[in-house]
Amino acid sequence: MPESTLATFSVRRLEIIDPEGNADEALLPDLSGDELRRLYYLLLLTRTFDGRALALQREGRIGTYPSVLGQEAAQVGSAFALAGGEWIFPSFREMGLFFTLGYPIHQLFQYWGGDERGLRAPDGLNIFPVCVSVGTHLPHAAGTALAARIRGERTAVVAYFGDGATSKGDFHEAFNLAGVFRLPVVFICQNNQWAISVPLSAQTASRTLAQKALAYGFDGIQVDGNDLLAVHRATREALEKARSGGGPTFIECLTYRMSDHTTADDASRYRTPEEVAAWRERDPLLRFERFLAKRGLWNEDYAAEMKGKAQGEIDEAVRRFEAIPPPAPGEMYDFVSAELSARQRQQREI
Amino acid sequence: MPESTLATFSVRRLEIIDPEGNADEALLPDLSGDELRRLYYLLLLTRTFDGRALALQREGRIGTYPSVLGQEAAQVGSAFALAGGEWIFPSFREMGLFFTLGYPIHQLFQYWGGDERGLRAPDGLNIFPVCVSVGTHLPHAAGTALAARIRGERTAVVAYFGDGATSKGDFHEAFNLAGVFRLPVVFICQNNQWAISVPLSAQTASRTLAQKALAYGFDGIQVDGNDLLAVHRATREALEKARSGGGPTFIECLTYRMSDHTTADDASRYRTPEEVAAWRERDPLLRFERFLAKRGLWNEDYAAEMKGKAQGEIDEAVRRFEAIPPPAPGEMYDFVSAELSARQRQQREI
Amino acid sequence: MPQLNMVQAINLALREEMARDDRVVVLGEDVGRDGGVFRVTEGLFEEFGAARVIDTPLSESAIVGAAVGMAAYGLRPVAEIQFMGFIYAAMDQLFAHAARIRSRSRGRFTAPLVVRTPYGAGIKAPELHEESTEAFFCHMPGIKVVVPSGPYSAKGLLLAAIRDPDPVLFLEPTRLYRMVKEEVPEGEYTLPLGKARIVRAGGAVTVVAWGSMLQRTLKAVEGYDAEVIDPQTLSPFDWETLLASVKKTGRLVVVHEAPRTCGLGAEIAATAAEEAILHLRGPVLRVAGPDVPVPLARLVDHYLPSPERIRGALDEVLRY
Amino acid sequence: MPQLNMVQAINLALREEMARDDRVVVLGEDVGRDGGVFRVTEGLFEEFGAARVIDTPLSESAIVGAAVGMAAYGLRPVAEIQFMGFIYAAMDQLFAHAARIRSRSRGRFTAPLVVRTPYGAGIKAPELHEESTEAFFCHMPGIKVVVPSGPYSAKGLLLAAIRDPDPVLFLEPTRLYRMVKEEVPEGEYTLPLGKARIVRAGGAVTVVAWGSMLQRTLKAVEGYDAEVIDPQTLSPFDWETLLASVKKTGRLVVVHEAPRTCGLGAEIAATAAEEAILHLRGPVLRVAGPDVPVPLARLVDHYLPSPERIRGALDEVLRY
Ligand SMILES: Cc1ncc(C[n+]2csc(CCOP(=O)(O)OP(=O)(O)O)c2C)c(N)n1
Ligand SMILES: Cc1ncc(C[n+]2csc(CCOP(=O)(O)OP(=O)(O)O)c2C)c(N)n1
Ligand SMILES: [Mg+2]
Ligand SMILES: [Mg+2]
Repeated sequence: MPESTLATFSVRRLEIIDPEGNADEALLPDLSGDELRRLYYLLLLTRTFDGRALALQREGRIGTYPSVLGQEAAQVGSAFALAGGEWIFPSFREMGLFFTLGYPIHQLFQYWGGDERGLRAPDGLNIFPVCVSVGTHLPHAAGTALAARIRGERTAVVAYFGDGATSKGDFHEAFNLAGVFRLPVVFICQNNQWAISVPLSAQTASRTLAQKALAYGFDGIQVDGNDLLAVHRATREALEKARSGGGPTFIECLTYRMSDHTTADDASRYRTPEEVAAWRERDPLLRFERFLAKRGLWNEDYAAEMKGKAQGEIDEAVRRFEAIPPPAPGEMYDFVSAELSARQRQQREI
Repeated sequence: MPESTLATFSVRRLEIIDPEGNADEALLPDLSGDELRRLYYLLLLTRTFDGRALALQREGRIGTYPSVLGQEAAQVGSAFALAGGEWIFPSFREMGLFFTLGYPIHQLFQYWGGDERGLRAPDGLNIFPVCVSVGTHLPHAAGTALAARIRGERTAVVAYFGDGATSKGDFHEAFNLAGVFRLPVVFICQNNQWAISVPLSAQTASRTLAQKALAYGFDGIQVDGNDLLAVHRATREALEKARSGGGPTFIECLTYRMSDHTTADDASRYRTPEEVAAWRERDPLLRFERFLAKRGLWNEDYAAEMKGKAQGEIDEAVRRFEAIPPPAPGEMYDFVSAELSARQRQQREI
Repeated sequence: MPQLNMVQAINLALREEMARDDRVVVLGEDVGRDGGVFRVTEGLFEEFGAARVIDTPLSESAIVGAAVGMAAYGLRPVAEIQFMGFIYAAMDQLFAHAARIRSRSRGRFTAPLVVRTPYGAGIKAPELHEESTEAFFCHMPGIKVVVPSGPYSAKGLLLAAIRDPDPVLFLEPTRLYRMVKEEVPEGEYTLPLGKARIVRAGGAVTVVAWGSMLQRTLKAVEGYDAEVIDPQTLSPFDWETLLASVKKTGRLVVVHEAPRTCGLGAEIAATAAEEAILHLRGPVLRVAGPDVPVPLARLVDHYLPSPERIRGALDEVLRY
Repeated sequence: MPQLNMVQAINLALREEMARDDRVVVLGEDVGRDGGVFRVTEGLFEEFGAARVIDTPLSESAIVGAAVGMAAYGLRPVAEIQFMGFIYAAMDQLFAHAARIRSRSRGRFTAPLVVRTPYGAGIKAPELHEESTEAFFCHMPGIKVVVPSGPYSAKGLLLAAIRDPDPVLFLEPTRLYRMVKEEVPEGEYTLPLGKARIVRAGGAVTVVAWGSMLQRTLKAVEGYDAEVIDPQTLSPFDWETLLASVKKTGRLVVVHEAPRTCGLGAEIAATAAEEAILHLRGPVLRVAGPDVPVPLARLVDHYLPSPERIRGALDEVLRY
């Protein structure tokens, strides 16, 4: 057979809640009413934080800030699947992830306020610091998973990143490593279709991002990233597979960055208001509300109550953030190394 | 449709001559008897050079040398498809490519003898110098193709590399660039199944290398790399596609490194004699001889004559190589920059 | 003559050079429709089109690597790395390839390319947005390193860099982007690479500073009999100008924001200690960043050499 | 005590440390079944198995990046980069991550890892196989740089490097791998990082050299009243030992094979010019590689500092 087909592949897509809030019952993850309401609250919390952070930035009380508007479901839905004990590698636009994990909210304000002390994760929570250098944290995720394997521990590893990150060499090297060693990593890409001003079509000619996993010998799946339950289900399955030795999974959450890239950006320079408006229709929070409403778990009063609660929690975090005394100049020497050199000690004294 | 198949893909494989030398006539490239005999001679020349280089290395007359034994068909077959005018980016194990292009043979001895002057390509032949840093030349190929596009020139670009190179970040970034801009590049991988001591299965979990192209939105094809005509046909088609705006192609030539990695290596440390013996059966030169014989283009006498001729050409190249006066110490300053700095000029004078 | 800030001056240089020479192309992340995150390439996409103002995928190594291929082919690529902290991924392409292709090919292929990148601290940005690791690149034979210190020199030096037959790393002091305006002539003028500029003449001490530290140094030296040198090109360095000044003043202070150890200040001090020691009356002092990663906004003012520290060094060296 | 060459000494150190501490793992290209292209990891795969002696794909950035993750998780990875010329692809991981994770996470995560790599010229190998760019890494706060100059120190320093709580770049002078044998004790001993060694006492001139240049320097100084210092750790440098010697001898010569400009010699000379100038009787001289890419075999002997050039510098500085 001189010309033959060597191999065929396909890429799946998962959706559970449609834009009207109707769910595919067969695919519904097994979540209680309380859990569903908790998820709703986490979406609200994330959105409330986001709005407040934008306001604080405008007032000069924090620095440049990357809004997560529109991506809350991808973050909260996936993070809610974590069982605890995982090692987590965020990029820089995952506030919803941090909240779902119980990361102290005031520390995020602190970090975006230009104080690195905000990045010290609470003991017991293995989340790496925000990684600004796009995609470069992915090898850490692979290495950590390899370490867990070597130690014979069933730790799973989760890494978050954007569509832009898929173009980096480190994405490739990390995915390849994960494939070769069948590592327990769940790679979660929030494909928000933009990397600053670069649209997905200029980032890659690949039809989907999910299919990139084929190059590394493991599965990729695309989920509707504005469908919290689809994200959740896919993450949970990928985590189970990881823990049971099934190797890595790549989950592409197709979503949309509804805001500017950061407060330093003006997205109207490079995309149309129509495009943004179309995606506002597909707001993941709205969709989840419709879904909850259909199940009798949501009404306007309840929403108002929860919004108030989220507001209160964020207010409190802002108060705590603003009460933190500024770092002392000497603190920039702390943690450079376990022990300072004689020269560094001398520099600190000046 | 909550769970759906988004996309399906397949990877093709091409073979034309079978191990006994029988050809699939429908797929035979359109090559004259003279051309086929020229191809045979180029295979012989490459193999003769290779043997001589190994001998010279043992005698200390050149330095470390990477044998091409077993990969001649992949190199000669692809290079013979070049029309002239292409830009070519070799890695370090492509002697057959250089000979097919008419690169002065003594210069290759010179280069492997530790004299960088051997890397100056003749004017008019756009072949980049040997690239030892694995995979890092692929972005140059993409950039050159982009430049040709910008200039509105129909130049095609060809890049050679090994299976090991597919793990490098630069492979990924270059492939992605080629995909996004639909660049006229033919990426030719000699998958000789080893990267020094690392077998393909430890290099990637991907079933084929060819399928890696799917991640970048263009076609990958696997060819039998020991089948000169399959390689030739695939390269010719890819070049035509490149020139006519069809974008990049990735050709995986499945072959085998019959020798040690280099003269500094001892492959018996990490692979079995049985494996090597099995591949010796599939020797590309042997296969091409059988094919030619079936077409009445080859017999033992002809082979002896051609071997003698190749021997003579290589002898002559060795003579030329050894007659080259050693570089003057000052030559290490030449070509660092168009103009030396005052400090460099001073250093050269000492 | 128009009063321009540095962003505008660089933009003007690019626009004029692209109009003059159709081999000049711009590539990088967000340099196209967006006009660059600092607006340095604003309007170029509209004027020269997508073929010459190229938004690339997010791939620093490929940006530089592609520029090597483009330059070898005959173009004059001007690549942007969005912040200096992301250039480390392209070190291999810069050092193993851009800096060496002329040498490896024995002159057959060359890399007349420019890599522009915002550099330096004090803009209240996240990690890796405030790096100043110029010393790495000054240790790479085959590549030039240029730092303008104002709008006028930015334009003249950039034009020279684009026309240079070899790769040039062009470091743009981010803090200065919009800080000062200067008269910047339209039309072409180049400032020669490898030539320092004596910004202020003086007799008692030579002070060398570049980028955003030059401004600060000029303020700090007020009232001192200090000669201030702006190297403009960090590699190759203009040793002639430096040594002539040091031989005259007998004292040398170097100011830079990069961490002290193995910063470019070391090379400057070492060269003085090697070639002008008999003229030195006192120690060669370096006022530099400490040996720590650049801290975030809340501490960065304590990281950067302050005017007080610069004056402290002057006072100390003037004691001899 | 066994007489070992440096390859054997490093191998012994790895083997002993892996036996002592099951957190120690080795990773890199060809480090497993093949035992490394220089046989430095020979036998480890057989002894400790594929889980702890890991052949990686050909991905330098991921090798270092994975080591960061492994170290943070609690292992003590010893990563090999096959030649120093391939470490440039991992600069980003080394500098933006390994060197900073302690700082970025405010001490919550650390990177106790070692990156070993053969370095230095004179082994008649292809391009990028003979680099000596130690100065890059000495300019990176948060990472240590160690260079052994013989089998004995190789073992003691490597053990210290593996046990160090922070990342260490361990540069192995390839030319010395099999050049000399020394008595290397079995069982554990460590040489402290950050401590130089006075290899030869003397009164008239201080000479600093490391790696394969140390051997050459020791031969060159025969007949001179020279004090020779082997820094052993290049970063952090043992300034105390250096300055004490310079203050005693009043003269300083630095020998290194890296290109002169912005090499580590610059930092050493600058520190002397800053902190010991009043004790210096003459110029601080650097005998270094020229500012060119390392040439291939036919010219490399002209690239490396020769004994004659070292003696020339001694003669010159002793004139003062
Ligand atoms: C390596 C690197 N290059 C460039 C940048 C500048 N930059 C910050 S975010 C960004 C786009 C990232 O896009 P994506 O990965 O899709 O994430 P998103 O911003 O959409 O969340 C760029 C180019 C960076 N932070 N890191
Ligand atoms: C970036 C880089 N890392 C490591 C090496 C050392 N090295 C030389 S060849 C080689 C294996 C290359 O394998 P492959 O790409 O399959 O090419 P092959 O040798 O089989 O022709 C390695 C690891 C190198 N030259 N470049
Ligand atoms: Mg994005
Ligand atoms: Mg191979």
